[in-house]
Order: sequence, then structure tokens, then C-alpha cells
Amino acid sequence: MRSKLEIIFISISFIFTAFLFIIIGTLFIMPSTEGFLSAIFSNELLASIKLTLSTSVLAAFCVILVAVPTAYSLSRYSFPLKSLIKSILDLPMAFPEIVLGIALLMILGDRFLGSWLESLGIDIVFTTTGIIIAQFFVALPYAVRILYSTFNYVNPRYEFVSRSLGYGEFETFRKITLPLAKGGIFASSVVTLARCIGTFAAVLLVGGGTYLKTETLPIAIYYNLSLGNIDTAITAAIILVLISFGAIFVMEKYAHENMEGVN
Amino acid sequence: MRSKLEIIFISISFIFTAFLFIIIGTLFIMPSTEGFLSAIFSNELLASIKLTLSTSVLAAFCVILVAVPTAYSLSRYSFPLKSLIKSILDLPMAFPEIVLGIALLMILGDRFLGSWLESLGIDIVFTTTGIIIAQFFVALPYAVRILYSTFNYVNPRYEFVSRSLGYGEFETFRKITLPLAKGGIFASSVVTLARCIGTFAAVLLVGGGTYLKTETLPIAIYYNLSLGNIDTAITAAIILVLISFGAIFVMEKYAHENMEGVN
Amino acid sequence: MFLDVQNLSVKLGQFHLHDVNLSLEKNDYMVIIGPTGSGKSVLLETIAGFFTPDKGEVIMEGKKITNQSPENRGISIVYQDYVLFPHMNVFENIAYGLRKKIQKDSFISSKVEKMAKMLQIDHLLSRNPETLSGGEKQRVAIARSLVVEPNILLMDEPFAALDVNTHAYLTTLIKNVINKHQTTCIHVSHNFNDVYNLAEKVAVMKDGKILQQGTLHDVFSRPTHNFVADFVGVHNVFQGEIVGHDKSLLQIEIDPGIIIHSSDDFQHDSNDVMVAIRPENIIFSNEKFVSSVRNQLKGVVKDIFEVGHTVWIEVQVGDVTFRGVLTPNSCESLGIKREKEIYLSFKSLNVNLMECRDAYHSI
Amino acid sequence: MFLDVQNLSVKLGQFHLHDVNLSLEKNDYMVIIGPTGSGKSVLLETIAGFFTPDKGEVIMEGKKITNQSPENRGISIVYQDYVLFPHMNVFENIAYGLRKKIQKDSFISSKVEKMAKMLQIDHLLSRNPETLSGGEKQRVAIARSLVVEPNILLMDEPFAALDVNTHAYLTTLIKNVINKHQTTCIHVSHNFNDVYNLAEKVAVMKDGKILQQGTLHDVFSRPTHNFVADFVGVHNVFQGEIVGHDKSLLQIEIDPGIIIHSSDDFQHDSNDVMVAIRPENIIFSNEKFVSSVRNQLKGVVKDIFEVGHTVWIEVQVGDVTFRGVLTPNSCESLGIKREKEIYLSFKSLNVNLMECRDAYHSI
Amino acid sequence: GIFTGGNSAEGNLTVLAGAGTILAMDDLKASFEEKNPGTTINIQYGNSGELFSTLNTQKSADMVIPGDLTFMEKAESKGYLENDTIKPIVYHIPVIAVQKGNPKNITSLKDLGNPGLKIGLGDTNGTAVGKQSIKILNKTGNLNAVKNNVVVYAPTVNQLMTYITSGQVDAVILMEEIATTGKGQDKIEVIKIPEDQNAIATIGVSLTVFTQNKNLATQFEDYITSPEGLEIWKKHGFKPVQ
Ligand SMILES: Nc1ncnc2c1ncn2[C@@H]1O[C@H](COP(=O)(O)OP(=O)(O)OP(=O)(O)O)[C@@H](O)[C@H]1O
Ligand SMILES: Nc1ncnc2c1ncn2[C@@H]1O[C@H](COP(=O)(O)OP(=O)(O)OP(=O)(O)O)[C@@H](O)[C@H]1O
Ligand SMILES: [Mg+2]
Ligand SMILES: [Mg+2]
Repeated sequence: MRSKLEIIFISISFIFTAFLFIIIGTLFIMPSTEGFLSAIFSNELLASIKLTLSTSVLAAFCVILVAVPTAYSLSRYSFPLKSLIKSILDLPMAFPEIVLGIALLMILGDRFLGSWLESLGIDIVFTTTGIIIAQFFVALPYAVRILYSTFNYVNPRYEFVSRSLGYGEFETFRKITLPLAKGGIFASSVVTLARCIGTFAAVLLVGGGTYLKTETLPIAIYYNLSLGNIDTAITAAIILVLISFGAIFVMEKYAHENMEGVN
Repeated sequence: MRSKLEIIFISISFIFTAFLFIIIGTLFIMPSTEGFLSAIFSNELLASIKLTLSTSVLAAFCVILVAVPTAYSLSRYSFPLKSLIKSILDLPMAFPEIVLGIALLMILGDRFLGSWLESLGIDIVFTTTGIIIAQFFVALPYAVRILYSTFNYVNPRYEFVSRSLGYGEFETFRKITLPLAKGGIFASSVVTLARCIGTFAAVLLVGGGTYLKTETLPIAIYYNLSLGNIDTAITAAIILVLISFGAIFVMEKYAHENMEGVN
Repeated sequence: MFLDVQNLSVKLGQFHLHDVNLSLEKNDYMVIIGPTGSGKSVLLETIAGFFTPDKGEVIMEGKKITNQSPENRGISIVYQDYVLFPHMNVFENIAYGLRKKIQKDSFISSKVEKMAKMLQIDHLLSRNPETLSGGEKQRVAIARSLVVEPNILLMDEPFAALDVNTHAYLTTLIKNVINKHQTTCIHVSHNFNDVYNLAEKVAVMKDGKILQQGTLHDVFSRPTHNFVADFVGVHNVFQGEIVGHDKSLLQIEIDPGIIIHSSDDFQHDSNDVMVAIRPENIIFSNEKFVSSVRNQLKGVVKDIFEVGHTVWIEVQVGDVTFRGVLTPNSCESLGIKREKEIYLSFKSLNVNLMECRDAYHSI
Repeated sequence: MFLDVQNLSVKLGQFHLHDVNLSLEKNDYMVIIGPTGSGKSVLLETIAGFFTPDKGEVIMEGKKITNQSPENRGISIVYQDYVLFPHMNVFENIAYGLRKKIQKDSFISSKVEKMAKMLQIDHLLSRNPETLSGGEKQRVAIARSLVVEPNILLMDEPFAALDVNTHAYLTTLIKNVINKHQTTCIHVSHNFNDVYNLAEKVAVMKDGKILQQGTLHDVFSRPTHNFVADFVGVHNVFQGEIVGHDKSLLQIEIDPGIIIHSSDDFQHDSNDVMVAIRPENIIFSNEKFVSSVRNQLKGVVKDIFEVGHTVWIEVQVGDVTFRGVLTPNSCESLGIKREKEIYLSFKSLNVNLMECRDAYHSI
Repeated sequence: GIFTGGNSAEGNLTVLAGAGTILAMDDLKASFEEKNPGTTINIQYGNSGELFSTLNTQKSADMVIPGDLTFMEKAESKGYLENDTIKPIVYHIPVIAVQKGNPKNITSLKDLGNPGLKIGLGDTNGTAVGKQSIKILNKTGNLNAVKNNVVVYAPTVNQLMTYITSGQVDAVILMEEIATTGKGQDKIEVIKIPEDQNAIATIGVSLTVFTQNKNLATQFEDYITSPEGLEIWKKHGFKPVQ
């Protein structure tokens, strides 16, 4: 028998999930079938799907790689400027991506870093690299914030026991800390990947949004929308929904099977 | 003496925070002082600051109110369709906000819900309410995902002890579960508020982005940028930075003082 | 009955709590003993409502509370692993249950402080549970459960982390508090001192079942099961055959020619029985002596070892080995050493008989 | 010396671990006892490297390891609260330390299985630690530390959650394993049986200081501090004055007219001393008897109480009360009851003298 | 390259183009690249302001193709343009768009002032079409009546298309090429504004002073203003300036 609290809480989940479901579902009602089919096999959408997935996965991977040590340092060690660093890392979450995009453009543009990078033969603005960098900085703060809170929930004594059983710091981190933080790492991976896939303004500004070259799925949606190609826009959106749903469903299932007993 | 791992990890934090700092700092180099001062006291910016803060705080508050029971249900109870619900809730994170904006428009538009709401005298599209609703749905999935992982880290036995000491489910949830999940609730509040402040495309579409009426700070930035008023745009961005920094710094400080010993 | 547990069954993975029945009067004090992993903690937590039973009922004052939510049971539990709230200091941990019933802060403070003083943790009130020592945590857990004056108090090894003196002090304290508030207690313990000092009733668990329960005297002096006999320390347990009787005395042959007399009013279908004699009931002497004891056997000392303040000796009589315990002084004055001949005497009153259920395993 | 702890000091909040010195030879077995909250766990965790000392050194085979990282110390620790890895099953928990040293899976399996079998947890290998009972967790923690064959093994109340039989079994087991691998052990315990059965050296802690350390016999028979005497159970501790001597025997008056003889070779500046006599060293009789005992006093039985298998009696001699312990049988045969007159006899060898440091507090 | 001779240009161009030109420009780019192997044209789209910001902050890009010639004045005054390279190409013509079937029966600018309608306009400062709309309505004389009906001044033009196709508004004023060429046309109906009431903008092109490859830039400029290029513009609904 379910308790009162349980019923109320589950109802709330159902209600708001239903809302979201309807909102998302509306997308599927819109396009005509022919429009959908012709759009889905267009060069444009196929290219942008490929681009979106490859850049997002790479960017998300880099984010986790940087966010894990950063969040761990913030959670475990004390060092100068720590609370300043924490605030700076939180900041970009509150920016509209467009601000981050402008700032990135400025810094990577002519003046400082840009010309130096160019002299090294590294092009960032208007390239795929630019997209990845934009996605990286948009998503990094989310990952750090979630992982910071997660590492706070992992008891450092487990790490010490591992050390006293002969494992060095790195190994302990890998074998004890990371697995214990699995739940949070998973949560932050989902958020990070989602954020990378969904970034729009920053990627548009830094990547340039060139047709078939740096046009990610969100940009494709934007373009088509501005042209009134609602069918194509919505087809792109549906594809995004399907891809995301597939990826997330698989991830959640995998996590569920692998997390038994961890949390 | 710091260990090797500690030094490497702290260095990583410093390097990437420095990057972000420079990126954000670039914004401050751009505007001329007069331009900055005149922009900051313009009607437009003052109005959009007020609008942004009031809608974001309200939306973030609602998000937490819904996300807490939803995440708790997902973490503690088992009920039909649970893993589907989890995936649906994760989904909108991966959408460019513009997709969410379109979907919201459609559902709130003439066809279904919209006319019914209109007959009740509730206007959503092109109003402040619309902005809040857009922010709500953009930020909700983040909050749910973070809180879900957090509640998984809270041992249910604490809840049981509280029950056996005479507290009902609601009280136990308030006095035990919530305080133990404080770290994660705080993390998700920061992310949620940040997301609400920074939302652009969805708010633009649903709210309409009308000058002085539904123009939030991100829209003001975009708008001024499109007018070529770079000074005003960057001033708005700087204000956003300052407000966010102030809010987040105070929150992190507060959290630090109140969280000693919890995590 | 104040508390009735009827046919309580819970399955957890491989483990099966099996048809547990318990009956306690108001203010009864039951101590549950049993080997590690036998299901003692699961039983307590099921009574408190943490696990949902597959079968059976928990009945309090005639009302079924099996499906009632834990907060309505009036049962308070001291966990084996304390489960102190990490986000509250010691004071707030102890005050937690009180705050539900009482509004007045000053009253709560005084109650908490009094309880903390009694448990000698008053200097820790503002501390965070994480920083406490094992024994300190344990006393905070006890205080938290005790201060709400529950109808029923369940304690899962509440003294395991305490030193002997603190243990003894708390034993007296708990006894007083329990009696003052007429609390009904179930106490899981590994320490027989708790049984001797606190128990009115004793239950012995093994493999998810209660093997025997009853008064302290019943269980310790008349174990109905050889596992119980062995577990509670009746170290002389022999297989034997009833070969005759003399008035109320049964004669049991435990080895060819070795006959033991027992005054146990044992109902027997078969002549095969188990015989149990507690080591501390055996008197050793260098000479035979005349007295009321009906059993006097001659044996040879095979082994001597000190266990704490006492000396244990193993004496071989025919092919069976008896174990006895005595003080180092008696040992010295008797000049006990290996291979020395010695007399064992024990009263027939002290020879317990049990059904011969299954083969006896020594640990 | 194999392990030297020199002037180790740690401050944690109010608590101060104060200039601790310990010396252990290879394969020494030291048991640390002391009241709850005295700093035993903090001491072990500081030696293992969890807390950084403010002062002092830990020296292993002549090398300072005070600032070495824990993984290079070769010290393995069994925590009071187990700290099993929640994301690994029992097998992986035990195998964890081995995997660092050994690659071969089959070898690891066989070692883990052997260790698990010895600790009677082989049926639990695939289980998740969360689902184990208290005693099961504890044995997994022991197995995890033992299987790596550490140079130094620190154990913080490793048997606290075990029933008496499992405790006894593990005592023997640990003894064998320790000796086989020449492990040096420091074992914190609340149970005097561990001291009797395992300790070569004993240290007594109180308030962050080590009050006394030495061989089992030293500490238990010649406590140098009245707290130690009291804590280890020397219940007859009296304040007295040296009033004379006769050859090697000192004469101490503990009450007007009550003189006790002691053979303790006690160095005294002042004539004020503390006298300690262990209760089990007192012989009771109804008649005076002629023997080698130099102390024979007449008193009146004031109280009788059973503690487990033994009977404690309090006998008033003049204004002082002696406590003694005897078996129920002797008690019965002597016809001991309240207000009965009785003789107490004890050897002068068993009368310990201590400096009169501070007033004696009974718990 | 070395072996292909001097007059066939090679290399990269970066072009900043008005968001409204996207389909035409993508088409032009593709056919130009096909005709001149080895060249790559990168086009970044945005509204006039965005383009200006990019030019202003980055000071790169070889060529601009803004949606309105007024852009040129502003850029010229900052000295960003090669003055003699400014050329007009096609017109940008505002029209009225209503929902399919014209349920509110809107046939002229006048009707936009009918009470109870919901009208969407482009932002009157930020967007070219917004500015034009005000001009047009001023001419018609019912600006105030229409303003009362306006529920949204959209800062980006694509919102207007979204609002009309999703039924949030009854009518919008937007650019003809968007209304007639996009696939959205089967969800809307276009009502032309008589030329005398209209205010028409011009799309033009200019090289910037930042160009690194003037040769190629000139070649591309020539191509998009050539008869062949103008055919492509027409295909996408634009009217050449002639
Ligand atoms: N959730 C669970 N899943 C599977 N088995 C469980 C679970 N909880 C407990 N058990 C098993 O049930 C048995 C009884 O556990 P319980 O904790 O009641 O033992 P106990 O008698 O309290 O032992 P101890 O004296 O060691 O604390 C143990 O073997 C334990 O491993
Ligand atoms: N991090 C800390 N901050 C403040 N005080 C602490 C901290 N850790 C331990 N203490 C205190 O230090 C004292 C010694 O603790 P320790 O755990 O060593 O005691 P112990 O001798 O092991 O006791 P027990 O037998 O109860 O386990 C205790 O009073 C404890 O409250
Ligand atoms: Mg238990
Ligand atoms: Mg301890």
C-alpha cells in the first residue's frame, strides 16, 4: 500500500512529465508525412546530425575530463581563491549563450589569442573546433557544479582505506572515488551531453553556422524556422528528440543496471 | 605538503577557471566608460533587469518545488513507466531552447489548451507568465536530474529512524531528507536559477521579446547586438555577469557556512 | 500480552526469518542472543516496521500494527550502527523525538541535558556526530531512543562499543529507566552479562528461527536444544542412554560403565538422550568426600588453560572429557596439573536432559 | 624496535592525543584498552596516516614514516565501523588489496576464498556489503586487512559485533595467522578476554594519554596508576600509610588497626600509598587456617550478587569494604549470607602498592 | 595553385550575409564553388546588427551582403568598406501574411486596424521589416489603430513566421521572399501591398577593407550580380534592382 506522501509525490511527477510529454508530443503532430520523409533524407539534416553528434560527444567527453578533477579539488582540497573559483565556474551558467559566444569570439578573434593561434595554423572561429570549444565552455560549469555536490557526498574514509591497502592516489581515485561518485558522474554526463547537443547561440557565433559545414542541428532548426520551413525545422527537432531519447534511454537503463547497490 | 594528485587537480581547476575568467573578463574591456554609464541607467536595461530577476526567481522557485518531489519519487519509489518518465524528463535538456519554445507555442497557441485558457482569461503567449513558463520547462529537467542523483546518495535509514521517533512522512521529508540533500538542492538551485536567467530562445518565442514589456536581459543583449549597439549589449552582459556573480557568490558563501559537516 | 509477535516471516535474499513468535508483558525485558547472522537485527527492524513481513502479525495491546506506519507504533529503536542524523549536533539528535511531542524549548533542553548527563555525554552536546568515538555515538543513539519514553524499546547491541565500566554503569541505568517508565524492552546482545543482568526472558535465535525462549533460568539451565545448550555455554553435553531409574533419579550411561544420575523430570519416548552439565557446577577435589552429591567420578587432568580470571580444566573420564572451571587459587591449593588424578562431583539436580535431535557439533 | 611511536600528538577539536610513546618488536601483539572516548581510534588512525600529527614521529624499522603516504607504510587497518566499499561485493572487498600486488586471478580467488572460509564468510562472497549483518561486516573487514599479510595490522575493536563463540574462534585464528606471517599487531579492545588471550603487551589509555604500558602481567598485577588499577578490575584499592616494615614486607595501615602486608618492592618518597588487591586473589573461609598467607582478616558479609557465572561478595572489615569473587558452589558450601562473619586471606605477593597520585574516584 | 594558371582564383572567402538571403546565398555559393574548384565561400548569416557587430568586433570578413543599404552608410562611416565596390542587387519587399484561408478576412493594410485582430510586427528599431512597417502604416494613416492590435514586436523576423504559422497572431508584415518561397507558404496566404503604399528596401554587396583575397572577392561579387546570379536570386523570390 502506498502512503499519502508517496501518492502525492508520484502524482506530481506524473503531472509534470505528462505536460512535458504533451509539449514534446506536439512536435510530432505538426509535419506532414511527405514533408517529414523528404526532410529527413536531405543532405542538410544528415550532415547536421552527424556534425551535432560528433562535436557534442567530443565536447562532452572533454568537459567531463576537466570537470572531474576540478570538482574534486573544490570538494576535497583547500587552496587560495577557492570560493572565487567556485563562483567564476558557476557564472557562465547564468549567461545567455550569446554572451559567451561574443566573449569567445572576441578572445579568439583578431586581437589576442587568435592571431597567435593562427600563426600556429590553428583555426578556431568558423571551424568545427570552434563549435567544440563553444560547447565545452557552455557545458563545463554545469558538470563542475553537479560533480562538486556529488564528491561532497562521498566519504573520504573510503579513499583512505584504499590507500592503506596499498593503492596510490591516482589508483584510489580511479577505483574508489570515481565508482562511488558514479551516480553524480552519470547525472552530469547526461546534463553535459544534453547541453552540448542543445547549444545554439554560442555555437552559431563561434562556428559561423555555415551550411553543411558548421551547421549543427539546432542551427538547422533556427535557419529553417526563419525561412518558414516549419516542416523541416520540426523534422530536425523530432530527429533531435529521437536521438536524445534513444541515447538517454540507453544511458539510464545502463546506469540502472550498473548502479544497483552503489547508491 | 600537497600530493601529486592534489597539485595536478588543482592546476587543472586553475587553468580552466583562468580561461573562463579571461573569456568573461574580455567583456569588461570592450565598452567605453561613457557608453557603459549611459547604458546602465537606460530605461531599457533597468526594465529588463527587473523583469529578468523577477521572472527567473519565480520560475526557479517553482522548478525546485516541482523537481524535489519528482526526483524523490524517481529515487525512492517504484511505479509503472518509471524509466520512461526518467527519460522524458531528461529529454528537454538536449533540445535547443528554440525547439521547446516552438513546442510551447504550439500547445499554448490557438488549437488546444490555448483557447481554453483564453476563455478563462489567462493569457500566456506574449506575457510575463509566458516567460516564466518557458523558463520553468527549460530549467525543470536540470533540477530533476541533479536532485535524482542527490536523493540516491541519501540513506533511507535516516528517514526510517525519524519515523520511528514519531514523525510522519511529510515531516520526515522536511526535517531529514531535505537537509541531508541540501548540497544537491543547493547545486540544483544554482543551476536552475542560472538556467532561468540565461534562457533566451524559448523566452523569446513564448514571451515575444517585446521592447520594455517582455524583454529579458538576454533578449536585450541580443536586441542591442542586432542594432549594432555593442556598448549597450555588452553593458547588459556585464550587468548580467555582476548580478549573477553577486547572487552566486553570496549563495556559495551561505551554503559553505550552512553545510559544514553535512557533506 | 502487551506485545505479541505471531508467525512473523520475512525473506531477504537467501535469508529467511521464519515464523517467529514472541510474547511480552508490559515492562518485560527480553534479551535475544544468537550467533552472528542469525537474523536478530532483521527481527527487530521488522517489529519496528522497516521491513514488511511476508506473513505473520505484530500485535500491540491486542491491536494489529503489522501494517501501521512506524510513527504510529510507539516503538523506538537503537540501531546496531547508530544511524545518527549527520546534519544535527548531538543535542539536536537527542532532542529530535522530543520536539515532536513537546513545544517548550526550555523543557526539551532540560530533558535532553538530564538524559545526556545520565549517559555521560553532556560534554558532547554541541558536537557533530561524525566526530564522536564509537562509544560516544552509541550512547547518543541510546539517549535519542530513551528520551522519548517509548512504549517499546528495541535495542540492537546497544553496549557493543562500550568499555566494561561504562557497560556496567549503563546496565544499571537502563534497568532503572526501563522500570520507571514501564517500558517493554527487546535487547539483542552478544554479551552474556547483559543476559544475566538484564533479561527477564531470553530468546535464542539461529538461522532465522527462534530455537528456545523462556525465563533466564529455563533457557540457561534447561536448554531444549543442543545448539542452545552449547551456545549459552553448557560445555558438557554428552550423548547417552537411559539405562534405569531409582526413584526420581534417571540413570544415564554416557560411556561404557560411566553412569550419571539426573533428577530432571524428562519425558522420553526414546532412551537416547543428551546430557548437559554446566562446568561451574562441577566441584573438584583430591579426595572423595561424603556429601549430598550423587555423582562423583574419577578422572585424569588432560589440559589446563586460563580464561580471564578463571582456570578451565579438561578431565578425561573413561573416553569422555569433562570441562570444569575454577579459581586460580583453588587450582593452586589442589595442586592441579596435567595427568594428575582428580575427583569430579556434581549434583544430580544439575544434570539436564534434552531430546537427542541431531548430532552434536562442537564449534 | 620494529615500530616506534614517539611523542605523537594530535589535536582534534577539544580532544588532544598527548605525547604517545609506543614500542613494538616484530610480531609483538599489543592490546590497547581504555574507556570510551579516550583516543584509541584516533591513535590507530594517526599511526596509519589518516590524521597528521602536530608533533612526534612514527618510526618503522628505523625509518621515519610520519610523513609518508599511507600506501607506503605497509600498515593495514580494521576500522571500528568497517568502512567496507559499498560498490564492491564481499569478494571484491577482500580481494581489493591483493589485486594491487598480484595479477593472477586464480591465485587471488584461491587466497580470498581461503580467507573467507577461515572467517566463515565464504557463503557471502557475492553479497553486497549493505545487506550484511553487523558481525558479517566485521569479518569482511578483518578478512580484507588480513589477506594482504601486512607488516603491521591495526585493529579497532575487531570482535565487538561477534557472538561469544565466533569471538573465541576468531581469537585463535588471528593468533595463528599473526604468528605465521610475523605480523606486528595493535588491537584496540573493550573486552578483557582479548587482553588475556591475545596480548603480549597492554597499554591503557585515558584522556588522550597512555597511562601505563607493559606486559600483560605488569599492567594487570602492578598497575602504576589508580585509574589503571580500577579500570582493569582491581576492585580493592585503598588509601593507606606505611607504618613499618619487616624484612622485605611493608606494613600498611588502611584503617585504624587494619594492617596489610605487602611484598611489593615499592620505592616511596612519602608514606602515603595506594593499596590494590585483586578480588580473585582473596580466599574466603569460615575458620582461620594455617598456611603461607600473611594476610588474614575477619569481616562481615554485607552484600552478595551474582555476576554471570560467579558470585561477588562485599565484606566489611573495620570501616573498609573488600570485594571478592568466588564460584556459586564455594559460596553455597561456605554458607555465605549477609551479616555472616567470614575470614579473608590473601598473599602479601598479591598486594600491589601504587603512588598516591590523586584522589580515587569510583565510577 | 601553381599549375592552374593565374586568372582562376583559389582560396577562402568569408562573407557576412543578411539572414533573409540565406537560401539564395547558399545556392549562389554552391554554384560558384562548383564553377571554381578550390574555392570555399564561408557565409555567416545574421540580421544587419549582428553583421555589424561581427565586423566591428572581429575586423575580418571579406565581403558583406546586408539586407538593407542603410547598413552600408553606417559601415562606411566607420571606414570598414571599400567604397567603390558597393553595388545594389535585389529588392526586399514587405507583404502582409495571414493564416491559410484568411479566416479574419484581411485584404488590405486598412484591415489591420480592425478591432479584435492580433497583429505581429518586427521590432521597430531592430529589424528592417519592422522599420518598413512603421513607414508603410504611417503612409496609410492607421498606425495607431494597428498599434492597438499589435501583440508582439518581434526582435527577430523568424519569430513572425513562427507566430503566423502556429496561429498566435492573425496577420504579420514580413518580407516577400520569406513569405513566398519558404515551405511555410502552404500554411499562410500573402497579401501584396500596393507599391505606392509600400516601403521597399534594397539588398546590396560590398567588399570590406579587411579582405585578404581581393581577387577572389571581386570575382564572387561579379558573379552574384551577373545575369546568371540574378536568376538564382529570382528563383528565391527576390526582384532584381536592374
Ligand atoms: N537486505 C538483505 N538482503 C539479503 N540478505 C540480508 C539482507 N539483510 C540481512 N541479510 C542477511 O540476513 C541474515 C540476518 O541478518 P541480521 O542482520 O539480522 O543478523 P544478526 O543476527 O543481527 O547478526 P549480527 O549479530 O552479526 O548483527 C544475515 O545473514 C544477513 O546477511
Ligand atoms: N574530528 C574530531 N573532532 C573533534 N573531536 C574528535 C574528532 N575525532 C575524535 N574526537 C574526539 O576525540 C576523542 C577520542 O576519540 P576516539 O575515537 O579515539 O575514542 P576511542 O578511544 O576510540 O573511543 P571508543 O572506545 O568509544 O571508540 C573522543 O572524545 C572524540 O569525541
Ligand atoms: Mg545485527
Ligand atoms: Mg574508537
